[in-house]
Amino acid sequence: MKTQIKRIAIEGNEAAALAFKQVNPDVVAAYPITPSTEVVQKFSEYVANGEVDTEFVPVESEHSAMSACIGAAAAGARVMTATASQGLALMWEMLYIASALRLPIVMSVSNRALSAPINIHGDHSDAMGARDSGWIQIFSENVQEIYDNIFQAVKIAEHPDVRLPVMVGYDGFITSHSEEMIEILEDDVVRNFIGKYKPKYTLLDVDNPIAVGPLALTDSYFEFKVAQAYALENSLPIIKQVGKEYGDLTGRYYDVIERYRTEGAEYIIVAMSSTVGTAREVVDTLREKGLPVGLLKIRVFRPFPTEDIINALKDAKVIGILDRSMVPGSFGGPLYHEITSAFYHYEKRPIAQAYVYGLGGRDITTQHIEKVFEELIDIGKKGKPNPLTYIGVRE
Amino acid sequence: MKDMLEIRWHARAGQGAKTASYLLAETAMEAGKYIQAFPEYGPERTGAPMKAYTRISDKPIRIHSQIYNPDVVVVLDKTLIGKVNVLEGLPSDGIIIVNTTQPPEEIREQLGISDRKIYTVDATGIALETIGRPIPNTPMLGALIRVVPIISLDEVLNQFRKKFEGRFKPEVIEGNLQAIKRAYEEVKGE
Amino acid sequence: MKLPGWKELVNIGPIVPAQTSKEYKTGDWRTFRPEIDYSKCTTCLFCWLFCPDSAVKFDGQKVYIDYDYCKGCGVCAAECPVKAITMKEEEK
Amino acid sequence: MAINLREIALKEEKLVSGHRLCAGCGASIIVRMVLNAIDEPVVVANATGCLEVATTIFPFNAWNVPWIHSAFENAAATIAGVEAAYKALKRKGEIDREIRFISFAGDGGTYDIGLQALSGAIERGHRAVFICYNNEAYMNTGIQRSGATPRGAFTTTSPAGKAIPGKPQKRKNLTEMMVANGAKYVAQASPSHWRDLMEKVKKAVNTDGPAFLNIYSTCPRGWRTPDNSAISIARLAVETGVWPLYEVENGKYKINYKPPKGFKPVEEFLKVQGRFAHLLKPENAHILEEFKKDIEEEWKRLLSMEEATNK
Repeated sequence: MKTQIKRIAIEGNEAAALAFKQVNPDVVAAYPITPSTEVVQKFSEYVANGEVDTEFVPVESEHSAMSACIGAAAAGARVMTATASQGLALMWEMLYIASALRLPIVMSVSNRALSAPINIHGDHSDAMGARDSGWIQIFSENVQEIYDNIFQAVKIAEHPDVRLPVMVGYDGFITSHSEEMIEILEDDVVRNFIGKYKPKYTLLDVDNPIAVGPLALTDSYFEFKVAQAYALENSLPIIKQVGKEYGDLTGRYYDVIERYRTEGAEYIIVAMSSTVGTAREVVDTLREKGLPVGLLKIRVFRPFPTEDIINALKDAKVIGILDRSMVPGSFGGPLYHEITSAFYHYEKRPIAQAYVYGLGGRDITTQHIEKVFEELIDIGKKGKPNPLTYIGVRE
Repeated sequence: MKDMLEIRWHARAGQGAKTASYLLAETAMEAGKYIQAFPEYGPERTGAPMKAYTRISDKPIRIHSQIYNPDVVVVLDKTLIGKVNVLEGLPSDGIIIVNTTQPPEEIREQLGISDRKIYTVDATGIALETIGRPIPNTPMLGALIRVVPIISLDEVLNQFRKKFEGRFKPEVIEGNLQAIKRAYEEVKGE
Repeated sequence: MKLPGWKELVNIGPIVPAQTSKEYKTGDWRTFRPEIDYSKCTTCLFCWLFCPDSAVKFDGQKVYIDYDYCKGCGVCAAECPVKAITMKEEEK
Repeated sequence: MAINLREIALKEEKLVSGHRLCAGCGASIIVRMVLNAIDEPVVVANATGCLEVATTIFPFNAWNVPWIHSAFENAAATIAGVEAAYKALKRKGEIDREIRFISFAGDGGTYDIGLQALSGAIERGHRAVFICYNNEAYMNTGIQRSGATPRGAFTTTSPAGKAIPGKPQKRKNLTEMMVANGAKYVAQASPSHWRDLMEKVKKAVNTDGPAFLNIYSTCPRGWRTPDNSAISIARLAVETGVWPLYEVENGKYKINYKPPKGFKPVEEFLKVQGRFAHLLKPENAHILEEFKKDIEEEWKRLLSMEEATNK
C-alpha cells in the first residue's frame, strides 16, 4: 500500500521532533544539548500547544533524562528522548541499565564530538563511546532517514523478541541543522505502523508486584548478560523485517547495510551517516570514468551485521574504512576494527585501509573521497595497506 | 549550467541570512526542485560575520559537504567586504549580489576584480521603507531570484506568506512582500 | 530455588516477582532467640512494629515469632515495654 | 488519620521476611513503618545502597510492592519517570487506580550523589514522597563519611586519628535545603517516635506535590552499637536534640517534640556508640563542645523559624 505523498522542507532535528510527535509517546524526558536541542525545543512546543498527549519531563541533566526514561519505561510507557555528545556521555551509566533492563526506549542522537577540547560539531565519538552499552544503533544518512528511522526504531525496540532500546544517530549540524526535503506520513499511517505498545510487564500493575533491577551476583549476572547479548544479536532479522515493512508502506526500503554500486567493484569505501551521500557523488563520477569503485553504507552498527558486511566486501580488492571517531592508542577506528576482525577467519578477504576523518565536524569533501579511491587503487598495486591515515588534518 | 545551483550567503548573525537561505530552498522545493540549506554554525553571537548556504537541484541532493565553489554569492551586509573574503571560491563566471546603495561599478572597483557578474540593490533602504526595520534578508532574496531566475517572484511571495502567516503580524508580512517585490525590480547589474 | 540458564532469560530482563525472599530463611543467622512470656504480654504490638525482619507475626489474638526468619537482633526484647521478651542463647 | 496498630498488623506485609539486611538494621524498620502507614497502593524506587542490595538478591525479592532500582544517584529521577508514566497513562485512560510513589535512598543517595536528581525532581513538582533513610554514612560500601555524617564521628574515611579525630565538618542541613527547594511537605522523623513518623508519612503521601522525609536510621554495624539498639539510639537522638523532630507544611514550621524538662545530656547519646567513643576523651573536649554548639544552634534556629512562621 502506498500512501499519499506529502513533501516538506525541514531540518534534521525538527524532523526528529516531528517523528516524535507522530509517535505521540507517553513520556519524553529530555535535557537540551547542542546540536540536539531543537528536538527537545520543538517537542516542547508540541506539548505546549496540546498537539501530543505526552507527559514531558524537562529534567535537570541527561543522567536524570535517561533515569526518568527508565522509570517510565519500566512503568509500561512508550518513552523517547534525545541527546548528543557530553549528554550521551553523562548518560553512559544509565545506557547500560536501560538495555539490561530490556526497556524499549527510543533516543535520537545528534552525533557530536566529545570534549576536550570542547567542540559542538559532528563526529561519531559519542555514539562509539556507547557502542558496547547494549543499545541498537542506527545511523541516518540524511534528514529523510532520521524521520524514517525513528518510526522503525519504535517498532524494533518494542518487538516482543527484541525489547531493547534504540538510538537513532545522525551527524550533528551536518544533518541536524540542514534543511532538506522529506516525504512525511499521515499520523494514522504512523500509528498503524508502530501499533499500540503492549509492555510485557509494568510497575503500575500494583496487584502483581515485581522488582525491576535486582542485584545479580556471581551466580546469575552472567546469564542475564548472555541473554541480553543474544537478544541484541537476534534483533538483526527483525530490523531487516521492519525495514522491509516500512518500505512496503512508503516505498523507502531499509536494510542493515546498503550496497551502492558494489557490483564488480574492486575498490570499496565503507562509511556511515552523511558522508555516505557525499561518497555516492564520487562513486558516480569515478564509475563514469570507468573505475571499478563502490560504496558500502553501514546503517546499523549494533547489532553488527557481520555476515552482510562480509558478503558485500569479500570480492573487493581493497576497502577503505572511514571512521568518524578514533580509538586512541590503537591502529584504526571502531568500524575498521570490527570489519577487519570479521574477516579474520576468511581466506578470501580484501586489503583493508583504515581512515579516520571529520573529527570535530571537519568537513569531508568529494575531493577527499576521490583521493581515498586513488590511494585504494595504489594500495591494490602495492599489495599492502598504509598505516592508519587521517583525512584532512594539518601536519 | 551544472545540475546543481549552489549559493553562499554572507551576513552578520541576526540579519536573517539563514531565513533567506531556507526560504529560497523551500520555495524551490514547492516549485518541484530538490533542496538543501544550512547555515555555518559557530559559537558566534549577534553581529558576528556568518555564512549560510543553499543548494537547489533537479536531482536528489546527496552531497553533505560545505559549498566551496558557489555559483552565486549574496552579501547582505556591505561592510563585510574587505573583512571577509566574499569572493572565495567564486568562479570567474560566478555572480555576486551586494546589499548597497552603490552602483555595481563601484563595488567592482572595491573588490578589485575584472571578471564575475556584479549586482547591487539597496536592500537595507528598501527594508527600512517597507518593513520599518533594517533587515535585508527578504529584499536580497527578491534581488537573487531576479538575477538567477530559478523560481518566479510569485512563488517566493506565496511561500513567504505561507511560511510566516500567523507567526508575523499582517503588516510585517505585507512589508516583507513589498520588500521582495521592490528589490526584484530595483536590482541593478552592470 | 533453581537459578535460570541464559536461554530462559532471553525474553525477560532482570525482573523478580514479589516476596520470593521468603524462600531464603534467615533464621539460621541467629545466635540469640527471643522468647515471649505470654503471661506478661499485653499485645501492644511494639515487637511487631519494630521488627526489622517482619518476623514477629500477629494472628489477631497474640503475637508470635517466626523463627524461620528471626535474626535474633533483640530489638523486640529491648523495646518491649513490659519486658515480656527475653533473649536466650541458641543451643546448637 | 489515627494509626491503629492492630488493624495494620493484620494487613499483608509490604517488606517481607528473608531479606539480608544486618540483624537489627534501622532501615528495614523504617521501610516497614512507612509502607504500613499508607493505605493506597505504592510503587517504590530504591537507590543503590544497603536496602536495595540486601532486599533483592536475585532470585529473591523481599518487596511486596512494585519496586525498581536503576542506579545510585537517581532514585528521585527514576520515580519521577514512573510518576510521569502514571500521569500519561491515567490521562489516556489506560489506568484508573490511585497509586502513590516513593523513593528510598540512603544519605549517600540523598545528601550527596543523589542531590541533583532529587533537587530537580522536587523543583519539577512530581507527586512523590522522597525518603532518606539517614544512617549518616555510606554503610553499603563500608562506613565512609557522607555529607550527613555528624561532626566528630568516626567513619572509615574520617577515622579518629591523632591529628584529625573524626569528621571535622558538621553535617549539611539537607532538610532545610528541601524546604528551600520548594518541597510542599518536609519533615524529620525517627522510628522511635513511630506514631509521629507514620502520621508524617500519611501527610506526605496525601500532599499534592513533592514531599521529603528525612528519617533517622540507626546502623548498628557502622555506628558500633549493639544489634538491639536501633530504636533506643534513635530515641536518644531525639531526646538529646541531636535529631529534632519537625515538619514544614506550606512554609509553616512545627516542632513535633519538645522535651518538657529540656534535652538530655548529649553524652548519653554519644557514649553508647563506638563511632563517638573518642569524643569523650579529654583531649577531644573541644570537638565535643562544637558538637553541642551545632545542636544548640540548630535548635535555636528551629524555634525561631517556628515562631516566625506561626505568627
